[in-house]
Parts: sequence; structure tokens; C-alpha cells
Amino acid sequence: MNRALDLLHRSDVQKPITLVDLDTVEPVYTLRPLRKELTVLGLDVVAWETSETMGLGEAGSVIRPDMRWVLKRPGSIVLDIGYGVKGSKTLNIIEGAGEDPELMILLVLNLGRPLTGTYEDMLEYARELGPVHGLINNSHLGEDTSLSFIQEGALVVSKVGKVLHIPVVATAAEERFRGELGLSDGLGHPVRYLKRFMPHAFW
Amino acid sequence: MTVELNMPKSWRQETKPHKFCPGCGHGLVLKGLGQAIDELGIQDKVVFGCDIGCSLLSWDFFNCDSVQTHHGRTGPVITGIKRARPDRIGIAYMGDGGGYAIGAQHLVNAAMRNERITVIVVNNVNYGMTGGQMAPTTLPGMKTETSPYGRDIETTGYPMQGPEMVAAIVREGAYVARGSMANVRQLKTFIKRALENQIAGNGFSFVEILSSCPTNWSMNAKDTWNFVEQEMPKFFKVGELKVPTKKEE
Amino acid sequence: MAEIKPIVGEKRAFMTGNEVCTWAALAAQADIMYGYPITPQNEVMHYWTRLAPKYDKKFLQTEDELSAGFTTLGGVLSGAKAFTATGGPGNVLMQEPISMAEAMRIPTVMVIQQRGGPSTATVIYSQQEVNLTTFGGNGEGHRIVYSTATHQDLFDYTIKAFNVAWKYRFPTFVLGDGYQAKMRESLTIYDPESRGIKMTSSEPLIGQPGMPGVDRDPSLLRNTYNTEEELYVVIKQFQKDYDEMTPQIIEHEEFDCEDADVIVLTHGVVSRSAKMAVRELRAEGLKVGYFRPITLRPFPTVALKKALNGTKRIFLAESAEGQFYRLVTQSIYGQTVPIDTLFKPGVGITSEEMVEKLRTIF
Amino acid sequence: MAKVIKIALAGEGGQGVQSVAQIMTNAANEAGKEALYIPNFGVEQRGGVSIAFCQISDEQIGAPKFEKGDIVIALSGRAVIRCQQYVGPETIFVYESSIEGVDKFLPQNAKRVLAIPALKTANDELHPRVFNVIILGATLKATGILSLEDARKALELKLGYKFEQNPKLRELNFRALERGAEIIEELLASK
Repeated sequence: MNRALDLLHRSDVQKPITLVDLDTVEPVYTLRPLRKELTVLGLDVVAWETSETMGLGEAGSVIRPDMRWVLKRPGSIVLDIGYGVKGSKTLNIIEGAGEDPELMILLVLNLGRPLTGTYEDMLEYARELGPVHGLINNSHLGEDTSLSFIQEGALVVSKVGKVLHIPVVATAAEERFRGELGLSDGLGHPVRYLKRFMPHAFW
Repeated sequence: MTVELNMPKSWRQETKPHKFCPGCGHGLVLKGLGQAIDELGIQDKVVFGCDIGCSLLSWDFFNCDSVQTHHGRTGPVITGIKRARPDRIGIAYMGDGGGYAIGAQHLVNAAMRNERITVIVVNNVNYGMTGGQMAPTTLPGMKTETSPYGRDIETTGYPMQGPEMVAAIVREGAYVARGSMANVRQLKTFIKRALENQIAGNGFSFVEILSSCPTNWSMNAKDTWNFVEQEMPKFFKVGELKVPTKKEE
Repeated sequence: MAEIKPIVGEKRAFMTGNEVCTWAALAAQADIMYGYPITPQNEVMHYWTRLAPKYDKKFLQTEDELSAGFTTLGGVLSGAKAFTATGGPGNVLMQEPISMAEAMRIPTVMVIQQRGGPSTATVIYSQQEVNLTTFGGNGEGHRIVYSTATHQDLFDYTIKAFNVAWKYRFPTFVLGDGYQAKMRESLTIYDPESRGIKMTSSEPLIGQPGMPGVDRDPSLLRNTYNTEEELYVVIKQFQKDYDEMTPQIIEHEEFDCEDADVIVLTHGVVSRSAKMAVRELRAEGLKVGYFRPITLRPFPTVALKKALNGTKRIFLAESAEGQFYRLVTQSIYGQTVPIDTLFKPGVGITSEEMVEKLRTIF
Repeated sequence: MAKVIKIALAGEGGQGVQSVAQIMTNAANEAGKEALYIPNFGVEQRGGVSIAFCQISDEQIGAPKFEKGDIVIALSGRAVIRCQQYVGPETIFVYESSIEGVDKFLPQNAKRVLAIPALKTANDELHPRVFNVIILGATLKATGILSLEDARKALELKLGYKFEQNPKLRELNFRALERGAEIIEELLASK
């Protein structure tokens, strides 16, 4: 969401900007309730409307035809495909995903998640996935995030990137760290500042 | 609103386009069912019961009286209706989880009693709605959310052979078949025969349809089609398994 | 088709409680029973299967209580007066279909003959299925529960259950127990119409005449909703309907409460002993009163509060470890009358025991 | 308060205690009284001691089971042991006299303890099959709740179709009823 909104305001990026909710892994965290809000901000949002999802509730992993064909759209497209092996395989459903040279697959890593909580775990996790073009350090602990935790995450993600020969594209951090972090995370990666939407995004 | 071409008359237009995933087999099965209902002219007699799971999305699919039940319990609800109102044509529509796991005892006993209902099980070898867990029908070695390293038949058994099991226990008069979304003409024929068998009062009618779940299989259209057409029939043989000998023609 | 009446006028009978339930269902013009064997309700099925064909009624023996419950729902949906009977672990399974009946306002009738619990426990007797029958399932207890004490009650309230269920569209229970199921005593069975009881007619919720989509909308029935808010509106409406119905159907029995120092609170078969005990002690001049809720859901809160006005103590007895007690205390919240209890889970309570216990209170 | 007569009948399966209870309470109902009968049932009923709890009164009856009976009748060794719990100071305890080795289990607190030679009477004078009808006659006489005429009507109701086929059977049953009453009367009169 933040990336899509960011792109919206950049002159060097093709418009329109389309944001696609393809998270079938854990759809409890979903764009559905934010769809209207994001549309008002100028994004084209491809997601279910909650009122259309009879019985899907928190677990419904059903995709829409317009999701399957979304890469045929003009402009720039941001796909949220969930996480893990299942997330990476979601691209198989998207028409043209396999042969699109412009499709960048970015792996978002968080040292705060137990599954990627150590260097070893993070490396193993990244190795299991299909092709990845870049890494993003998104290490955080929600409300309890500290500057040092973000930086520790940046360090571990960098190590993983070196071993796998994948560049680290950025570090993501909450807006409140802008004063302390500035433009770089200390290891030379640019920082992308985030507004947290998810606290009120429950399906 | 886009109206699908050749939409069966018994389909409810207000609820189309339907909400199944692109490439999902449910749409094709329900189309075959709709055509069969049209051809038999039974729209006003059908009571359509749907299970929980993806089949739930069909609760308002037809201009037929419909009732959405609990997971696995559609067979009993339709049985109860048919017993009290034998002039109704009862259709119990469910997935392989509802038919072969949580509702297996109902399927077995409805078959044993030769209930005059039609049960349609859409087999996509996983639990779709809940995010792709292993089902009784999951193929050996197949990776799912609850068999991330592949289904181990030593610890989780072999894919359930629904129609074979039903065919083995039913009496004369029952109709048992397995169709596939890969052959929609045959699929419709099987469903139609199953309904005709109920109308004739011969006995229990059971059709399994091999179907797809591209979303949870994470497969593109070509691979999905290939899986349904090539891989699934290796375990699930398509065809009629039991046909009443005394056909009422 | 001219219906052959199973009972013409009235007659005195001497039989088991299960047999009473069957005759009552026949008298109430029930069309079909669905059931699964479990003690102590089996004879309801036994008598039904013997009598039903004579009156053109139907029966289906299912594979379990889940199926018995859901087929009953199917029968009711199709417009039949359908019922089932169960108890104990069967009642546990029955909560799943009852949840659906609550969610879709399907007027099912169920006879529960309580047995010892938890688990398989005893097949004999208890009052331990009060929690389950009043508030089981994953809903709000939108159901009607009659707790019977005598065979006359079993007959009267089984007939009433059909009428109330179909009038208000809430699943309705007749809550008996193993003792009532198996014992024989006398009662008067009757044709309800001969007593001026107007039977509520049933109607199909599916399969109405006409072509759906042309002559009428199809019946599209569901119990799943898209959003929290949608569900909220539905449940709130159910609650409103339930609250409006409550004053119409709550029932209780009481005597000697006006000047009572101690009021004896019991329900079901235990109230038989309470009645004897209260009469015996009153005859000795002790100021004791008797109050027995007949509807456990909805609960006769107003009447109970009124009866308790001015009393010094409550004596509450039940064949369970406080299940009835919880219904009572939540209903009279705010009252400070001390409560003495006699909890005997899974065991009967005699009037002698009650008299003895009551004497220690005075 | 109207007196409720409480009767517990216990024996082995096949001794016919449940049919005695049924005939007796049916007869009471026919005679316009309130009657309540409940058998013990449950897992135990298969192979255990069969007990029938009967209560007869002019007014409504309370709990279906009771703590102490007015008359407790045990027809087997196991029944004697099992029935001790239903015996109190007001109880007349009756047991079949041919049961051996139960002396030490006979209740000490009963009002009377009487050994009834029902089996011998049936075998010697009547027919083994009417053993339980002798018990019925004895019970009715001991409690005085019903006349023998009421009992005859109840027997007629239950076995009438058999009596029609074989009138001698009627005579045999009625005779058993009377003998039961006579025997218990003698026992009660003796001190």
C-alpha cells in the first residue's frame, strides 16, 4: 500500500497505479476494508468487497477473474501475494507472470517474525522461494519497534543478500523513525517510510 | 454485469457473474447441472442443498429453492426433505471434504438406505475455501498447506475413492458415476442421468466430478488443465460405475 | 385426505413417559419422526414405528444424531411437523443441527430424556442437560425449553411444543429425563381439538407452489453471512422477537409463596418431591412455599422475583451440580436472599431428603 | 396427607418381578388410584438384579424412586443383599424361603422379616409358571392396597387372550393369587 501510494506521487512512474490483493496465504490481513480509502487516494484497487464475500470470512482464499488478468493492465502494478512458498507460487495463477521481464519480485523480510528470526532461518526461508529480484528489510515489532531493531534487521538481511547474490533494495520503517534514521539505514540502503494501515485492516 | 453466454435458464441471473475463482471447476459443474435441470424441466421441483466450503458460494446460484447447510450435513438435510416431501427432487452439492471426510458417515448411510436423492461431490483434491489443506482425495506426494512436504500415504492414507466405495455398497437401482470438468458434455450427461434416476425413484444417485483449484494449487491455466486431464484420472477413473439395469424408458 | 384421529375425545391411560411422548406427537398431528437409538428415549421410536403407519405417518432411522437432527430440519423445511428424541451424548451431537435451526428459525421439536453425564456416564437419569438444552450450541440460546415433571406434563407440553415452535419459529424442546421416560403412571390423553386447543398449522419453507424466478422468488435459505454487521442485525432481530414472545409463553407453577419464609425452587421431576415436601411441612405449620419454572428458556424471571418478594431464604434442589442454580441466579441477579442448595448430580431426590434438609433450615 | 404405599420387588431376570409390578400398578390405575412404577434399568439390567419400584396412592405421587419401602420382596439371594438399602423400621421384608445361605444378610432393622414358600407352593400345588402370581397375591394382601378382585381384573386384562384359549389357565392364575394372599396372611398373623 505504501509503495503504491509512493509511486502515485512520482513523476518517473507510469500511471495508473494498480494495487492487487492476491494474498491467499493469510487473507485475514487484507486490503478489502481499505479498498475505498485507497481508491479515494487515487489507486486502482483490485480486491474483493467484503460484502461480496459470502461466507469467506477470515479464511476465504478465493481470487477474482480480474486478478488473474491484472498484468495485462497499463501503468504500474503492485501485487501483494502473501508470504512463503505458497505466496511465491501465487504468481503461477497470474497470466503472463512467468514471461514478464518487468515483473520485479521483492522479498520482504522481518527479523521480528519467528520464521525469519535468525540469520539461519531467514536464509533458509529465502532459499525455499522461487526467483527473487530484491530484498526489503522490514524488521519491526509493531508498537515495540526500536531503531536498533531496524538496524539489526538491516544487517541480517544484508548478510542473506550477499550469500544469495540478491541486492537489498531498501529498508522499510515507520514514519516515526524518520528523524533518527534519515535517508539511509546505515548500511547504504535507502529507507522507505511507512504509514501503518493494518491496525484497522481486518477483513 | 456480464451475462455468461448460454447461461442455463435455471440459473439466477441476478447473482451472476458468480464468485468462484477463475479456472475453478465449480462454474462448469453448476452449468452442467443447470442444463440438466433445464432439459428435464424440473426447476420448480428441485431443492438444491449446498455444503460449507467453496460449494457454499452456490447458495443463491439457481432460481430453485436452495438451502445452505453445515459442513458435511447437506446429505441429511436433503434426505430429510425428500423423506417428508417425496415429490421434491433433492440435490446435495458438496466438495470432497464435505462428502468424504466430515460427512462420510452420512454418504455411506444414505447410499446404504438407497435414499432417493442426488449427491454431487466436486473433487478438487484439497480444501479450497480454508486455504488449500490436505483432503481425503489429495494425491500421494502432493504438497498442500497441511502436507507441506507432500502427502505421505504411510501416515495419511491413499486418496479416497468415493464413487468406487459408493458403488460397492449400493443396491440395484443406484446410479454412480465419476465425471470430469475436462469433459463438460459427459459431465452434464452423468448429472442428468443421476437426476433421471432419482425422478424414476430407482435409488441413490451419486456423481463425483473431478475439478480444479488453481488458486490453491497455484497453477496457471495450462498446468491446471493438464493436472485435471492427465494427473487426476491416474487415481480417479472417469466413467459410470453403476447403472440401474431396469431402465425406465 | 381425511385424517384418522389417533385419540378421540379423552381417555385415561397408564403408560411409560416415552409412550406418552409418542401419543402426544400423534395427537399434535406430527408427520414424521427422525431418530437414532439412545437410551433412555428408545421407546419413543419404538412406539412411533408401531403406531405411525396406522395414521399414515413416517419414520426414518438415521446413522447418528447429527443426521437425525439435520434430517429433522429437512423435514421441517419441507413443511412437515417433524420431531426427534434423544438424550445424553445424543443431545451433545444434536446441538449442531439445533444451532442451524436457531440460525434459520426452523421450528423443530425435540424430546430430550436426560441421562447421567458427562460422556456416556449412566443411561438412567439426571438433570444435567439443562446447560446444553437451554444454551447449547454456538448461539444465543434462541430456543424454547419446557421442563416436565409428570406424564400429564409430557403429554401437554409435547403438544404445546409443536404449536409454539410453529407459531414463533424457534426450536423447541421437551426436557424430560430417564425416570420420566421409563416410569409408568396415569394421565389423561386427549385430542387437543376436543379441549379447544387450536393446532398451529405448519407451512413449507421450501417447495412452495409456482415456478421460482417466474411466479415467485426462490427460497434461498442460508445461515452464513458476509460481515459482522450483517450477522449483528439478524441476531438482534431474533433477540427482539424472542423478547416479544417471552411474556406469551413463559410458564411456572407456584403455591404457598405469599407468606413463605423459605421458597423451594426445583424443576422437572424433582419438583414432584418438592411439592410433597412443601405440603408436608406446611401441614406442620412451617411457612414454606413452592416455585417451579416450567419454561427454562425463556425463564419466568418476573414471576420468580415476585414470588421471592418478602421471603427469607431459597432452598434449591436439582439432580445436577448447579446447572439450574445458574439459571436461577442469573435471572434474579440483585436479590440478596440467601440460597441453600441440594445438588445431587445424576441421582434422584426424594421428598424425605428434602424435608430433612428443610428442617435444618428452619 | 394421603398415604403412599411403596413397594420394591426384586429378583433374577425371568422370575417375573417386572410383570408383577406392571399387573399390580395397572390394576391400581384401573381401580382409579394413582400408581407409579419404574424398573431399574441401565447397563445393569443385563444380568443384574431386576428391581421394580411401585407406588400406589389416592393422590399424586412424588419422586419415582424412594428410600425405604413399605414392603420389600426379594426373590433371590442376590436380591436379598441388594434390597437391604430399601429396608427401614417400617418395612415388611419378604423373601423366598427356598433361598439358602442368606440368613446373615437378612435385614435387622425391619418391622417384620417373613420367608414365603412361594416356589414350593407353586411347584407342589399349582404350576412353576405361576410363581410370580403367588407373589402378586401376597403383595396385595400384605399392603391391602387392592382387592383380589381388582387383581383378577388386571390378570384378565393382561392374560385374557390366553385364558380364552385355555380356561384352566384362568383358574390356575386365580388360585395362585388366592394362595399368595392366604400364605402371607398366615405369616403376618404368626408371631
